[in-house]
Amino acid sequence: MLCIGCRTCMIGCVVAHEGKHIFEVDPDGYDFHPKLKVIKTFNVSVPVQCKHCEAPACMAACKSDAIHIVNGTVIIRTEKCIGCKSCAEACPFGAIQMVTLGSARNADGAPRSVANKCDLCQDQPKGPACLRVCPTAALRLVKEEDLGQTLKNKRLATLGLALGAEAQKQAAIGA
Amino acid sequence: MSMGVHEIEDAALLFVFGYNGADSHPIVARRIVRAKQKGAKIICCDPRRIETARIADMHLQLKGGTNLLLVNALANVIIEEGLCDDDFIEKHSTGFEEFKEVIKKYTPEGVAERTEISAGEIRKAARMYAQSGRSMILYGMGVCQFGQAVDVVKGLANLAIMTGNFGRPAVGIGPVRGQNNVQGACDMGALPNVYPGYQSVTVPAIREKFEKAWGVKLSDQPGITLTNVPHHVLHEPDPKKRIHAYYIMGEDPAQSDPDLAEVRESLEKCDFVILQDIYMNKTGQYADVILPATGWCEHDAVYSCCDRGFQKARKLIEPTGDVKRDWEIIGLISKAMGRPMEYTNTVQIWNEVIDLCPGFMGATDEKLEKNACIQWPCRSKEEHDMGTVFLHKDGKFAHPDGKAKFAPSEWRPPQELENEEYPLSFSTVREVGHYSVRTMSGNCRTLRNLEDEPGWIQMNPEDCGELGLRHGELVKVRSKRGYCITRCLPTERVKKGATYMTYQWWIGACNELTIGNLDPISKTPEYKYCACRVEKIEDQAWAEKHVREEYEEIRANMGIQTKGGRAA
Amino acid sequence: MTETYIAIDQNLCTGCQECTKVCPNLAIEGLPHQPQKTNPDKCVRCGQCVQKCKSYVSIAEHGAAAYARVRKERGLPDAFKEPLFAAHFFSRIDEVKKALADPDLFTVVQCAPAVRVAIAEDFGAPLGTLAAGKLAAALRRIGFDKVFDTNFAADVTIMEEGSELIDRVKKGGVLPMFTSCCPAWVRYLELNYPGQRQHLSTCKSPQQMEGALFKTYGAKLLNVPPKKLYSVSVMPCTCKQSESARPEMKDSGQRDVDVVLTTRELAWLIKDLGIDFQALPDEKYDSPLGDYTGAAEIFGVSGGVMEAALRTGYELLTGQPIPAVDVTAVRGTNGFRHADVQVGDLTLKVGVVTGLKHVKPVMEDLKAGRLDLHFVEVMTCPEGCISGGGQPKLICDTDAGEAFGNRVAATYEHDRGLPLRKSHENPSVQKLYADFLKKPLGHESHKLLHTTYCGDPKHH
Amino acid sequence: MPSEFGLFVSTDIAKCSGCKACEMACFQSHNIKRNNVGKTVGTISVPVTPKLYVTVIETASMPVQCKHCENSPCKAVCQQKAISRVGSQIIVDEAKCIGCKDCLMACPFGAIALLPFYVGGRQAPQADSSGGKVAASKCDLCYEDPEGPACVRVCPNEALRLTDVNEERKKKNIAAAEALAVINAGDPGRRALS
Amino acid sequence: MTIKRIQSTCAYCGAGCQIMFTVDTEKNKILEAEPAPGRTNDGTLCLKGHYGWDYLNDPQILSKRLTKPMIRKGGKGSPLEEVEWDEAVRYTAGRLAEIKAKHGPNSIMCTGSARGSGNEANYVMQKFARVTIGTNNVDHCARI
Repeated sequence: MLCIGCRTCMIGCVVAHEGKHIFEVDPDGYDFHPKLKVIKTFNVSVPVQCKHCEAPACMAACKSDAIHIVNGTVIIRTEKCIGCKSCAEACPFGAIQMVTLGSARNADGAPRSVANKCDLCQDQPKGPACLRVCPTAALRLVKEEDLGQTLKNKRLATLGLALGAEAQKQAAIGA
Repeated sequence: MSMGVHEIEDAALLFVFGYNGADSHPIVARRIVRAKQKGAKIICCDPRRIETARIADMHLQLKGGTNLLLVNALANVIIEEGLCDDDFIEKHSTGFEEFKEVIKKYTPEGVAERTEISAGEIRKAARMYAQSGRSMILYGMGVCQFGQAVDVVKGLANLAIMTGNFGRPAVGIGPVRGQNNVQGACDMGALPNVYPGYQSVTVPAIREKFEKAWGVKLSDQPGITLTNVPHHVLHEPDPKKRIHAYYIMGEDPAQSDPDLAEVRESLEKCDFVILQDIYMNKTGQYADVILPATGWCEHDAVYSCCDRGFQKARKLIEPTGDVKRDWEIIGLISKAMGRPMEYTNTVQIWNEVIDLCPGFMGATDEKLEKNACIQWPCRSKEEHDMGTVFLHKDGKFAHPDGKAKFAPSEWRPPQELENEEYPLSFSTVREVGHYSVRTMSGNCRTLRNLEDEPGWIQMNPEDCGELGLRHGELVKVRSKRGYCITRCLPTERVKKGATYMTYQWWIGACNELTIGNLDPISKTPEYKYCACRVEKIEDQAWAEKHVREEYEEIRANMGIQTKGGRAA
Repeated sequence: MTETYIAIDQNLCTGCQECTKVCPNLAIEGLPHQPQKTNPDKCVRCGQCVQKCKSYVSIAEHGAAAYARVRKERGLPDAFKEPLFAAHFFSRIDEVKKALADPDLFTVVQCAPAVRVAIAEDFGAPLGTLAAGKLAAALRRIGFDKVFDTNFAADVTIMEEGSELIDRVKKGGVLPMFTSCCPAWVRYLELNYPGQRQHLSTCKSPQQMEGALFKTYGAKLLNVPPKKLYSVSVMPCTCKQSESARPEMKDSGQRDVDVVLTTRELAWLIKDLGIDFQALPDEKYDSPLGDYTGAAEIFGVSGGVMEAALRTGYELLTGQPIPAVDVTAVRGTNGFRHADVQVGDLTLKVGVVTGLKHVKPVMEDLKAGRLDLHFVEVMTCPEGCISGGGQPKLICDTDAGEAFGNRVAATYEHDRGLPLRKSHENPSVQKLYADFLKKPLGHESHKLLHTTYCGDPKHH
Repeated sequence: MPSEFGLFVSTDIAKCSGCKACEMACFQSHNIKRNNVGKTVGTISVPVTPKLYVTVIETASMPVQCKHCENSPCKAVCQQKAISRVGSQIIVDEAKCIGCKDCLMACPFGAIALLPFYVGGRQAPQADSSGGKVAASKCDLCYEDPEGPACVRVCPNEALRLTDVNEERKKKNIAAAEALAVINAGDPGRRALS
Repeated sequence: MTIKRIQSTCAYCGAGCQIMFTVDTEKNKILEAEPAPGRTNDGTLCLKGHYGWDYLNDPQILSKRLTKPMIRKGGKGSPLEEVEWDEAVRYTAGRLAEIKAKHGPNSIMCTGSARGSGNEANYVMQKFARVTIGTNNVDHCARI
């Protein structure tokens, strides 16, 4: 509801991964491959990105041992990726995009195309860049404890509702 | 804007009319979203389902070109159902009776068919606006860029006056001005009819004050507007009124004026054209002399933001190349013409400005230096006067009698409606990642990566289906005045029969299509409405190659050593 | 149980169960992805599973040597190069080759109407190419002493079955009468509706009639002692072999038909003997037991037997020739269709079933007495014998529509091309009755050409 | 607009019965001209050499076939340069293949097999060795057949599908976005500011 | 390497966001743009605020920084030639004076700029038009 579709997060993601030098180098000298993508439908504008599943379909589909869970985050080591696209096909969210790298080359000189997806800015000290640059704070990092807390809050709310309903019923009976 | 940007989130109801915050001012859109979070009601009137519409409580998806019908109908309901703030009208306004006479004709049922909004919705919206307690109107180019623009602005103002939504926190009416210093250019009197501080050139007392200050006899005849220059160069019968020289600073009419074919012709025919800018642009192709100036971050300056806030922009780096500051260049030329006008720095100029303008008196350099943002009027130089957040406090208005004036007007349709040959309506809209003519954002690496030539034309999926168009396909968009090539973007956010094109592109230059029909008073062109036709391009390979070649040619014209090695 | 006719190779079957979907009598059992097994006591030997099965001996999966091993197991000649599939029928080429090599055996062969519109496909001809002449030439090149034609017996069947129908109608016999030329249908009825056996026509199938005539009438004409006469039949069907082995099929004094080859086996034999089928000239089938009319040829398609019977029956009943020779009302491919045919003052109600899964509702109506029909033709295979289990096997089932369509068209085209198109006009049939059988349903006919389908289906 | 990344045939494992109709169709479509294979099994005079390999276990089955990888290991290791990219697909030139088996080892999916190479009904001669020529055999997506992959057309259970990974992603993105709309709607915390 | 942090106002849309720039004065390069606590932007920035400043090092993506005064010496349509400032000023002033003399002050049109130039430049431009040229023909793209 908070996302206004401005896509600042997409550039933030590239800058966080490619580094600040891209603002000086030749405009075609770096790879612009955001790891999330803002989708606009009739009902919603929102970035779609990897959910870091607990039993990732992409990891199961990968035959090149390139996808692993590294302390809770699903990481693709692109240097091992052979571009077989199985992970992209397996991901039900379409969170994995095949991208062609500008400089990297295969053994036979052909350009490399690898699987590209959110890595939660694994190596960034301040955590996910998209979250930091979003003007309306629409993005939120859901850690395990947050999940727990959210569930707890919802259950308390449910209990509250139930109590309220019960009290009303009593009142009705009483009146 | 009569109120401050930060007040937007405190409004009880936001009446967003013809303004797409998400694409034009993401930070203002942020305030709209926060207002929603704080429980505000939002009514969004826009022919497209823009982001604000998505979170609005009511989205009046009106047919393009019917703004005044809707505004007058809302006023009609407010009067009819007795929702006016009679006390405020009685004390702070004039002309209410004539206003009621005109408005009587605009019943919701009468306008429903043409605006494509049901009478019930119009009634409900009017009630919500009138009864919210703190209603704030935000409007943008969706109101201003029409043949009938000023009347609609007055219509919206009428709504605010009749419901007393003025002179209090988080109310009023706000044109969210587009560019970073468009408010400043007006404040500084870069207008044909006013000196700095909106002091009219036709009032003898004011003219004498400036004559004394500048030591020269001043002309009492208002000048012509930018949009009339092509007329005065090409078609002006009276030789005395013809324009022969065009000194352009920081503008690119050859890209941002409507009906570019006519603009190009006028630049060719005008005897002497000067371009003073930081980047080569389309106008530069016709300039007789190029004067390179310093860009933002290469000089100190004061900008006025959209809610009348003066703020400092500071010099960060030394400029590259043999360039001078704008006012330095003008000073040199003025001196060479026998009228020295030399300044050492911007503070000296700024002090001269605030001495001449009572409303800006208090916005001293000392205050601004402390990163303050002073919204004029700020009349006293004392520390405590940090400007005025909202105007018309206690119902005081700028008219001589201190009262607001009701100004009713009759609706006029746009000049060029859809027809047999051009069956779709066409409107220009903004691309969030780029800005105006794109000489700045178009040369930023990541902004270019996100979105690049030839831009997109948003169309209803049904229309795309009929024309056999798929997402991303290059298409030719044609109007009576010209054509351009862009990519097709089918989206349900657009109604059938309407098309919307982002205007920042040089290849997908939608101003080749727009019509020069000007608002009689503001002289703003009718960018938001003309008729067009979209044609499928069978040979996509040719089209893609054509776009690439066109892009290279533009870069060559702009002086870039392209692979082709040719530089203008 | 004696030798089986259809089997599924346990090492090749991937358990895809596509065959179970086409089996008309749920005779294939097994868990998914496990090897499937045929249940001989339920299998009606129609061979549709053999047509469907795509699980072949693969070099990639079973290794290079596997192919030779399985080919040897199935007794196929070394020159055989076609792919071998899990579901297969047992080949009898060796028996035929032994008989041909035996100097003191007089080998006689008959071939079914549907064979001639499909055999050429296995030699690269387009689907449904009519090759009647080449087929006769090929059989001579193979070395058969006499090349006759099942179509002759088809005409005889019409005479017998037509008369039987008229007899049942006139004398209030058991109605409706079902055709009995499809052995798989006969076995299906014996297994599932033993109580309705009396509805079956007592006529033998054209193959069995021709076989019986070979060893009696034929032996006399050729003055060859019946014992020395070896009767071979070429059929589009994998069930005909089991029909020939039925205990009651010995009315000629010995087994009427000694061995049956499928169309595919004939093609293997032709290739094994190095005969270039496509280069063969067109030849005629030997007279008289090889002469046939158009009515006999259309036995190969669904509704063909019915149309042939009506062309002759009409004349037998009214004495007048049937107004339209092409009885299109009974043609078509959908599972069960019926029509009313005005034969003089009798409104003959006829029905045609193709594909056994469509016969169940008909039988339920029959048992409930709701089946208001006089004469019903039943064929087991999807579009009649042209789509039989022994016909050339399609590589892709997506070509089935074109293949069956072309074979049906070729059959009707052949019918239209023949001078005589009604069974009773066949001069050799008239001579047969004059010299030998005297009259339809006569004593001789009953002895040789009719049977009571006795015995428990379980043990044959 | 041609696909940016290689198309490939993917299997819906819930529908595949393991019947190998795809293998037969694949063999046929590649041998009509080369070994004059007709429409019936009788016209086949050479061993069946498919380019996809149905694999069956107790609980499931599927044809394993080439994914046309973007950084294809098989193309990278083929010293004979017999494997090349044609458009976005990876194609093996069987005539050039010398059967060194490197691509078989490099392919992580086992999508390449070494099978006899028959032309005109006879196994192509190998320079001197007694056995005939063998060649790497893998899916070429029927790139010369205007009607597209034969296996997809014949599968009786419609288990095979030609996949363009970008087109699929777009569809899935929209669904994922709509899902997020539902999640946001239900989450009061996201809506109100304290 | 001397790093300075300077706060400035964004030059793109009208919201007037405050940006904290990190500048390497020695190399004369902008390193980074971060949000500053301005009244309107409240510590946030949009994509143009965050990443809209690297055009200053002239990457020549769409067009080229103007670095030298130029004059079309051969008249309309002839190529632009680089000249020194005094020649450009003399030429411009001369042509303007000539046109003013021939066609009167109202035959000259000046424009202010709603973009990067700033208020001071607009004030000087309108003063130049009204004082030096003697016309009120001064406008800017507020209306487009």
